[in-house]
Amino acid sequence: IPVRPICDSRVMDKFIKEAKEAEIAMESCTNTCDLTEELSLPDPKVNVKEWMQMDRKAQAKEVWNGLAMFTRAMLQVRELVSDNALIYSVDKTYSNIRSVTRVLKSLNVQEELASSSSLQTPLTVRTLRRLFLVYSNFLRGKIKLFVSEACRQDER
Amino acid sequence: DDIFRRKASILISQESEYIKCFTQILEDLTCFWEDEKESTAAEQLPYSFYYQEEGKDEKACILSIQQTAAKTMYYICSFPMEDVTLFTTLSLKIKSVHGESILRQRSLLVDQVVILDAPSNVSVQINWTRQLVIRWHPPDFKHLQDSIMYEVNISTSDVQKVEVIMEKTELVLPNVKGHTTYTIAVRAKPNEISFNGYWSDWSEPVTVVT
Amino acid sequence: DDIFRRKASILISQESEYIKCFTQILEDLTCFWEDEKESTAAEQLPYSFYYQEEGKDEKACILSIQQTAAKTMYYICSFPMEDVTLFTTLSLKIKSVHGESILRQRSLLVDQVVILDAPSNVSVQINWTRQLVIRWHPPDFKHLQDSIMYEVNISTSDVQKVEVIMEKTELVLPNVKGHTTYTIAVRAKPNEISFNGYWSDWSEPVTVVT
Repeated sequence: IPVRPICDSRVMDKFIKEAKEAEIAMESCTNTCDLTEELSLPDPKVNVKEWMQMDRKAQAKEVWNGLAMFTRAMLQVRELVSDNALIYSVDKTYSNIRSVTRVLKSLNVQEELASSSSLQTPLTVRTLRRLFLVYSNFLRGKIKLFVSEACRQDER
Repeated sequence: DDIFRRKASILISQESEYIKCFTQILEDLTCFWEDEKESTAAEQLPYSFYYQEEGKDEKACILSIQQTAAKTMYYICSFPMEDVTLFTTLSLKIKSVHGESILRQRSLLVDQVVILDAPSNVSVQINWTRQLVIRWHPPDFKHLQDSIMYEVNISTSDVQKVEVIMEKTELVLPNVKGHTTYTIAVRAKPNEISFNGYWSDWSEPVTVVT
Repeated sequence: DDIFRRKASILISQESEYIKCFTQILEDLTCFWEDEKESTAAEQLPYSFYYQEEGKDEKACILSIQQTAAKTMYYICSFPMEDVTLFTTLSLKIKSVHGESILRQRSLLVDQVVILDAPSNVSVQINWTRQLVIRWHPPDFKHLQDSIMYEVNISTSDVQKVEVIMEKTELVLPNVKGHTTYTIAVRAKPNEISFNGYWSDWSEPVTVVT
């Protein structure tokens, strides 16, 4: 039995599946999904070897900072969309990002006030489709890897 | 509406908190309470309702009302989806509209107040080794169908028993008696690992004669 | 080498893309294609291969060659470890050495082309209630052992069936017949949530007589 909700892999998997649903929902987008402003997002890419060699604090920083950027982006986007189906995806994702943030807090990772210098350069996106693709990659990647490792250490 | 009434009646029998709350698929949250006074037709509601997530500002919820069977009133707050956050403490307050005094308060975790729909499509088969094979469909639970536990109620004219089934939608009951009428119903609840809540309604009962 | 040949044969049966790629433990990436022309002993390869990560410059990969059983050629690019980046789109191009024209191209996510090793140490026990208890060890997968799904192939002289097991390394098979030889093999694949890929080879089969 997992010690914490986040270590029940079904919980993280739920958020990942919902991120993919939002990503797929954007496939129906044509020009309506172009954004009038640029959004700044964390780069989801991971080199596994480098990631494993990073210390936990640095990883935590990436994760926290990334979640904060997505939270901001969703609030920004919320002002820009008017289509009901899109609003659903945005609201749902916003709520999920906050739940993921909460659940990560239960891992007792010190919330780092990221000094952006040490972080990966952010990405700039201009479409909703890309926003949700990056979000889904971030969740599948950095967050999933971070959580798996934290829960593995927990078990010992 | 009808769904609200069904879930409300579950809560009234299982929850002693004055402010009762439930979520159905974790993206919704409804809180309500019953005002024991008979309703007046006054235009302004006598109460206001506030919620606050840890570390965030307090927000007001627009209340709707519904008459109960006993002619009293339900005051109901349906949360906007973007304010439904799991794994965090949510504080709730009922205030009197005049005077701002806190009449009742409660805090809760949304992930702990799930009320699922009843399982559906319950089927029972008797196989060649005299076993009852009972199967059902899980209720909707947004990618968490494998995190549900069930109670299966099996009754004959003589005996009744309840089996608890974790995360499966099948129960094989060995050694059933011949020439007996079995009545079977199933109800659902999160498996209490990451999510918890209340038992759902029982499914429609299914009857089989062995 | 031998590992390459095993993984290549998996891809050839499961992947229709002309350029085929796989990673084993997420730190590596190998892409290859088969040139249907018989190889010449010419000193210079007729192709060059380029890859480009989103937002970065295109890079050339040094190709190696291997003869196939059919005497055609595999052209193989083994990525330098520092260029194996997951969760971002990687674009691939085959160009002709003379003339720079693009012959083939493909884009992919490295996290979606995993080929795990076969599960190991498959064991089968018969317990007192006539169940087969099948257990195995997961392949190496960077602490992501709980993100693997399995297929368990169970065959007797009469029947064969395949069970899909999610994220567990055990299968209990009820109601096995007596005096029967069961042959069991297991294969693995990422569970398609964070990672995806192709089915691994089957493990060494294990036989048990009931």
